[in-house]
Amino acid sequence: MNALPELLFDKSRPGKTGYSFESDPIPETEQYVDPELQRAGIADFPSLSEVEIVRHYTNLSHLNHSVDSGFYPLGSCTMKYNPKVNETIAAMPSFTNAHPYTPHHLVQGNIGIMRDLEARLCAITGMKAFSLSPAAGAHGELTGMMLIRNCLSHRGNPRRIVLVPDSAHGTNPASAHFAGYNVKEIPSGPDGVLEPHTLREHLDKDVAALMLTNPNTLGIFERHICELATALHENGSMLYMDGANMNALMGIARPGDLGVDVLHLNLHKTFATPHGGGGPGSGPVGVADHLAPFLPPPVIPKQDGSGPRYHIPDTIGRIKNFYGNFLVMVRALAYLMSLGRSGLRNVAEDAVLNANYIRCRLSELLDLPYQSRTLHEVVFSDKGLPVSTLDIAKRLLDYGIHPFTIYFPLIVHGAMMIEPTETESLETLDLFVTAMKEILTEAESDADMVRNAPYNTPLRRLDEVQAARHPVLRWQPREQE
Amino acid sequence: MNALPELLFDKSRPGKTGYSFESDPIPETEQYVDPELQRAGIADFPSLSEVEIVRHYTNLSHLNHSVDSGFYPLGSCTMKYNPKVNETIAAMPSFTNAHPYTPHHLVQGNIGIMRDLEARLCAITGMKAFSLSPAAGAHGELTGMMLIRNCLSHRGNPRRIVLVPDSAHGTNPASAHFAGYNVKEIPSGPDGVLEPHTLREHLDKDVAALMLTNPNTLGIFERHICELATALHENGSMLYMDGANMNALMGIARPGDLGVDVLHLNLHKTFATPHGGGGPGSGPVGVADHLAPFLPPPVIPKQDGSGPRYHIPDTIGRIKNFYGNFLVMVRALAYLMSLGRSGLRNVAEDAVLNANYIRCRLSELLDLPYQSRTLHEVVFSDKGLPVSTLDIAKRLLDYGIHPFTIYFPLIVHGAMMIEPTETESLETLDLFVTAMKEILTEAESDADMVRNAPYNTPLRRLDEVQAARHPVLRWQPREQE
Amino acid sequence: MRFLPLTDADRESMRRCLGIKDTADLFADIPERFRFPTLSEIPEALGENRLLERFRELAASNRHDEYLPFLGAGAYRHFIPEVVAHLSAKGEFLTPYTPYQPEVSQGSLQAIFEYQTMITQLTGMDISNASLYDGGTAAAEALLLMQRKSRRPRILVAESLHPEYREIIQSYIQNLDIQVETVSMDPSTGRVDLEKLKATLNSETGGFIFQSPNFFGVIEESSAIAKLTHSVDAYSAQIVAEAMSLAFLKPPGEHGVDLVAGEAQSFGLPLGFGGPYLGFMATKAEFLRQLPGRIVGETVDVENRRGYVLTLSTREQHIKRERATSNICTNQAWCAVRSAMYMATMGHDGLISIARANHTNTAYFADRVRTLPNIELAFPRNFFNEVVVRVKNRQVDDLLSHLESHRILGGIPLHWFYPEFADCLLINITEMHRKSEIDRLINAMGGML
Amino acid sequence: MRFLPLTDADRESMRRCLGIKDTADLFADIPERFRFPTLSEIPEALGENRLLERFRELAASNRHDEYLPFLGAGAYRHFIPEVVAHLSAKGEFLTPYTPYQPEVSQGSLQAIFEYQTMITQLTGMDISNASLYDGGTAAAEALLLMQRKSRRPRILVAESLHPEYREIIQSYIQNLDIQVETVSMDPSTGRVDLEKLKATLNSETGGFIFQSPNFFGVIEESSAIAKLTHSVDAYSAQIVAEAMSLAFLKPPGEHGVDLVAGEAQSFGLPLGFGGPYLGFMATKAEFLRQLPGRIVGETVDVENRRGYVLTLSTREQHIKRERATSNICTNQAWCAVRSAMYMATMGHDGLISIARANHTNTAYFADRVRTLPNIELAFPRNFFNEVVVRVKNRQVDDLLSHLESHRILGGIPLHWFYPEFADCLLINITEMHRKSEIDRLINAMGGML
Ligand SMILES: Cc1ncc(COP(=O)(O)O)c(C=O)c1O
Ligand SMILES: Cc1ncc(COP(=O)(O)O)c(C=O)c1O
Repeated sequence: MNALPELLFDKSRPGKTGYSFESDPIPETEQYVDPELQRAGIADFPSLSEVEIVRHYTNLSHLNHSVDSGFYPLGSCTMKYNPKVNETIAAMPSFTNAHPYTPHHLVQGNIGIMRDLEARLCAITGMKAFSLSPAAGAHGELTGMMLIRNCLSHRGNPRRIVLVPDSAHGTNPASAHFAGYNVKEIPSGPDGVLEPHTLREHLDKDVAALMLTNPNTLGIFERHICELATALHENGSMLYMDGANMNALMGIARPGDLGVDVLHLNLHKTFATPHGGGGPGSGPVGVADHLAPFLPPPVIPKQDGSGPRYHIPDTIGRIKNFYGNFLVMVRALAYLMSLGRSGLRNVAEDAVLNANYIRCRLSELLDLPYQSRTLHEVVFSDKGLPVSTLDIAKRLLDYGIHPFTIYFPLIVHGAMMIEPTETESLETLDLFVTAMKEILTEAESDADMVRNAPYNTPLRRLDEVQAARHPVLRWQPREQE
Repeated sequence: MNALPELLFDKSRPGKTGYSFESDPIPETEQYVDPELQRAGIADFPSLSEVEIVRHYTNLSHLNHSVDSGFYPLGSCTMKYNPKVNETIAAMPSFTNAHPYTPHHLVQGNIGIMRDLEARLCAITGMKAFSLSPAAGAHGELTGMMLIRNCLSHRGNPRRIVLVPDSAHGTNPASAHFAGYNVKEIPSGPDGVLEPHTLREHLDKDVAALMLTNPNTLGIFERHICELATALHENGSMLYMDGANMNALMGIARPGDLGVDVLHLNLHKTFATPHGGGGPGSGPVGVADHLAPFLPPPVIPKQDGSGPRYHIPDTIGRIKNFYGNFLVMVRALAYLMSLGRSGLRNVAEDAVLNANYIRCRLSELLDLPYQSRTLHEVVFSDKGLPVSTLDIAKRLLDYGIHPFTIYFPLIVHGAMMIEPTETESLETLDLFVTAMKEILTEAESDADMVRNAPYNTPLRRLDEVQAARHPVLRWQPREQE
Repeated sequence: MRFLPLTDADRESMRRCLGIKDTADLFADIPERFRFPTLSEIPEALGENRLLERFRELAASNRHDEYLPFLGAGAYRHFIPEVVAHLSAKGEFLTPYTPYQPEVSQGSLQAIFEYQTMITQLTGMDISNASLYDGGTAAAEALLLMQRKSRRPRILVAESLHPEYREIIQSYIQNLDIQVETVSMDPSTGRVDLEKLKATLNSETGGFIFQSPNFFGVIEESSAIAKLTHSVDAYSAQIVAEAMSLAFLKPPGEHGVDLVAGEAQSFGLPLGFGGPYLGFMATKAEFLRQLPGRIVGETVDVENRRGYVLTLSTREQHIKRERATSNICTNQAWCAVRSAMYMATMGHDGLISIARANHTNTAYFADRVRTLPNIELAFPRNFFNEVVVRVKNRQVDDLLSHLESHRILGGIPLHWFYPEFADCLLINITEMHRKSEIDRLINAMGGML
Repeated sequence: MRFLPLTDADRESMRRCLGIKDTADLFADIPERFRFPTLSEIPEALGENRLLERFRELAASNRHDEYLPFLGAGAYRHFIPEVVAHLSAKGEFLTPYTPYQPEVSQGSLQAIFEYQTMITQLTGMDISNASLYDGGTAAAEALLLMQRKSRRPRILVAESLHPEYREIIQSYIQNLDIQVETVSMDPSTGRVDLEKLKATLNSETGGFIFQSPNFFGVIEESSAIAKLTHSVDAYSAQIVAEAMSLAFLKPPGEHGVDLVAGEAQSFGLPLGFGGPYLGFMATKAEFLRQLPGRIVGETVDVENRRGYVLTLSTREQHIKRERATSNICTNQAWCAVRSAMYMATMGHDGLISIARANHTNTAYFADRVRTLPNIELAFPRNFFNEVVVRVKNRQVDDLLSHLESHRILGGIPLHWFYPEFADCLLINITEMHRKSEIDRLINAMGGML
């Protein structure tokens, strides 16, 4: 059961068919295309029967760890359970068959979905308007930074610099860069949060914005956020909040109330849409009133029955085809409707309770570099351990548990960033704690054993160095190998 | 990944919920039910959250071998690929939401499906009418034997005896028994088929019918079938054909042409409806004209627009609730429509070609007790091997292949009954042959290794004796254990 | 053909291996004049797109979904959590065979073991089998089981048992040495007439088979029935056609009945125009060796790890042939697994609260229908989610047509099965009905009467 | 709450472990005046049954399914075999994260490696990444890539590139030191005006980005374009918005272009009101270190068994931060896997024959539309499955309303994007259209003109 299936291309035999489609016979027509523009075949493209396809992917599917199969405490990723009813809803033909250029009066259901989702996101975050266009968190960041830049340009000067704390996710500096800013990294304080005095030290008229993740990637609430916002605003700068960790805050606090000018959310995290092995996501961007005029098209009007607006005089311009990842939005709205008003807070509370329970149970065993109160996740370090974070992660695989996020945030040595989410039971948390204890005991008595883990996975430790040194990025027919 | 998941009951914690249903508030009503008739709770009934349910069954699913995951050459069972489009069709709300007592004019689509299915089955088998009521093959047999008995009773004497060849499936004698007959087993001849003279030896006025599987469980076509039919009919007896192996004959020969009076088909074999780990099936019964008046209700009339008939003067009576396993019929019809006229023969030809290829490749290695030409399956014996059929079967599991049917038919010593079906590729057949060769080599050099197989399955060989000696048929709370 | 993985080249090379020219040669044993019929009645293949179109047309030619239904009588419209549909559709559950090789079938086996456990918990019985075809055949198997176990020739059947179930019983026993007698009901309560039962029971009687809630929706006096049958050393079998009632009513086991069988479609299986459904059977431990159908049991592997197998197969046809406890081979395994998924998802509280909602809604209907003129509850007490209403001075068919014109399927006319109840309608109300929908039925009824 | 497995007892014991009384204490860092907002605008939770009802209502308030559609322009209605829907819905593909732990992610990784391979086979390129957001952002990434690689400040963009893609490019570069210039089309062929291109190319030019088939459905002269750009040592990037065309047309690689990017929604993804779709990018090997997005590579495990990993991540944001080749993190992995399932299911012959059917149907439309008075093909040759018709003496909106009254969505009016084409309609015809449906469009058009 454990061997990797042969590749499609190795299984392929010319003459096999996996599909059946009946086209209408069409009378002979004129030749419209120059023959030299046409292709004959597609060299080595696979040919398989339907049963072979089914087995190929069924067997591949069994090689994946997934939220549906077990615990997945990947910090910063909020790998919560994705309700199945949302899949049923997102598969309704009226949604899947709708063309994005359909005249608006024929797709009022779809537009209503986007309108309702936006309204709920506004309510949850306290922001004044949302764009649902961005395809993922990083895309939302880019959009948000463009919004800031356009707004500042309108005020006369786009400025040059964006401040990013050293604990930030890599997408933050990258996004700021692609919005044309220079990134200046600033240090978080000893208790893991950004100190107002640190900000002030870096604040001058060149600073366009601060990108702040809140709760930050250490799981700590940036408790000076109001003060930071004030300092920024007094300097004519803006506060961007990376809302990827909103799972800790929904129903608890609204970034809009705290002074945030713009934020993105990750529907594929906080709002329970499945991550699909790496996407698709959806990264809506919420803004305060002063940024609303700059939102990308299409903008969904608040009043029922009307179509989206495309002509927005001060817009940053379109950033994504059509409306964004609509079928992801459908799932997120379904999830929000399932939670309802009180469910939001229940979710955040349980997420935070679970993370704190892990923290409490593991802090006897592992170094906790920051002592501050944490919310939805907790970051330990491998300081003082006989094995590395990577080794522990790989050994966890043998216990049937997906490892936490490793080596991030960068400010923690050998970071183990653990986010259980609210959809894990106490029994699962205890199993995880027990596994960690056992691994640490194993590491004391036989560090090499742990270093060579995993043993019980479909494949054992993979050679990532070889993959990068001698890149093999596609199958090639044997002759040419 | 290999450990068995905890049981639902062990995971359960009071207070967890896996569902969410909103009922309308209803005003206080009168108390209609005596309090002593009501229950308070359900002791030890599980309580889990949705994510726990999903993980439980996802992980259980990975412990099953299935047609979707690999080769399944279980003889007599026709474990062919079950097309996914049939699942889509069978899940259409108009089919799944229809109540069986809906007035007929509101379910003409459903009735049309049954009518079309019956018509196609008649065309394929050459029988004159079908009942779609039976839930499975054995149920079809029982129905068929009742039909024979009622018809004979009508002619004056139900008779006492049903002849069953020694190669028959166990359901044949059991079904005859439950139709009130005494079963007399008769031997097949040296070439594996029933000889007319054998039949004649047993044929007297007490014989109601012969139950003949054709092709029989050795995979051999009963080539004297016409002669057998004539002998039976001359004696006032009838020929029942077990049509579970119709996969070898569809598009090739029609039992009705060969003199069969009544037969059953297994939609869950020949017509590609999934076997579901042991059901549901559907075992329609087809009859010649003289048996049609005895069919069980409801009878679907041939003309469009009318409802089923319930009042059939000479019926054997109802044998199944409502219409039978309707959603299985839907799948079978979808499959038949996908095959179309020519597809039927293509399927049978490939099924027979595949089985003969296996026969040809394995007959150097294994004892082939009958030399006759075989159709869709082939039966070897373990005569002369250093290990038993069971050992080989268990060792095959280590190769990721589901074993063939073992120790059936009973007339072959250590029978290995191999039915590849038409949905297997030549590559898969070759892999199987190679695996068999390797296992036989292993058995020569280290028989004990093979005897202790399997090694690579989620569990190793299970103690079936203990299970039967000390039956544990349900979970019990620990205190009471 | 997308289902056929052989290529023409493969076929050719396989034929070479077999030493034949033409695959048709493999069929030489078949009498030539009957070989390769043309099958001109069968249309040619449809592409997948046309196939889906065709079935969408067929689906659309059903019109039932435009109506508000109150149909029950052995097939019930209940809520099914979507998670059940998703999990049960997994190919790994849908496409294996009966788990003959337990080492690679623990998924199905454990799921069925859990199913068996939940069935015993709901029924209050000791053991459960792995499923039977449906409620009607389960009733017939229950009857045969009581006869086998008691070795007595006579079995009594309640008149209030589902008429289809009684028909099936009649078919099953028609050729066997079993006498079946009907015990009639008390027309005022809709229950088994206990006096009549007492009078009919004798030392030749192997058992009594009754349904509760019965076909008229009325809850029987199981305790009294069990006592009466035991007084002549006969068995009692309670049939349950609406499994949801098990979560509302005292379990049959606590009433002392020996055997519970019936239909568990209500646990996660769609109406599906009548099937596939899920026959179940649970009994006291003493019936074990006589039980029909598959049974899953717990055991260990050679490394002493917990595991599951099909067990006690010496009862079954593949071993015992004509002396088997039944002829069943393929059963309803996937339906059992799906129903286990349903039960586990609803969970203890869910199942109980849904069952209560069924009763509450039906009680609300009862409250309201009693306010209507010219209509009454035929059996005014002790129902679960189904009631019989009697229409005074009226053909029930007129009422049904009137309701149909209001887009309501008002119920099942009892005269289909009981000519003496020509003025009665069997109405089912579940958790799926909204208050407003019940009001709509009441108003439509009131408009006619 | 069914998504929350903690029981109240669990919560209580966990709070004890943490030494807190109230879970709310965990949020003490949050400024009190902002803590626990009431969120009164948000309705309370819906049960699963009401949730489904609500979405069925929303679905029903869409009316598009009553219309025969001829809408394309970057989003195409194609046949999707049911097997693709079933397999891609498997939770094991749907619910993992990005495969950071390859030992337990070989399912997704191998599937993506196979996806990358098929994309290179279709495009004739050396390498492919693992996906980008969509066609429009892929075009923008292609532009940034050419600029990075060429280190030249100026990139040319064809006027016939999808207007939304051009808008996205404009947004992406607005704050960067890149100059974008538009190269206009030849109004008689609908193709890039090669003379103009030649005149605009210079040593400051890093690359030229064009679409083929272009927004007007016309197949560009990729070979000539590639040659021209190479003559000034600039790159050429061909955008493909209708991936199906790749199975009909000579692969861009054979024309000599350096980079192919675009939208692969046509390969197994439903229209879905515009997303999620599947951006793809395939290039010559020399671009490898500059490629945006994830890449899967083959390697071995410690036992020397073949396996797959995410590789070359030193290009990426989590390593390189602001110096990364792009900011992309979450991509469209599941869409890529699903499209691989689609491509594998259709297979070599299937994909080619479906692509041909697209063209044949469109050619039939072209044949017929040319017989109508007052209407003409704006660009009468070298289209794949999309054509522009020009309506003489008519506002195209009138025609569209007329068609809508015949339950036809007749296409996309070009004036949405090109005011100068006020009399033009972009019409897409795929394998899904029956001959009779094309005839219906023609007849409805004829009735108006
Ligand atoms: C804190 C944080 N910010 C931003 C992102 C980027 O989101 P996405 O992967 O959706 O682009 C992530 C995702 O890993 C994240 O954890
Ligand atoms: C030859 C034969 N006859 C009858 C049957 C019984 O069919 P079912 O299992 O559907 O009751 C089988 C199934 O195993 C069979 O192989």
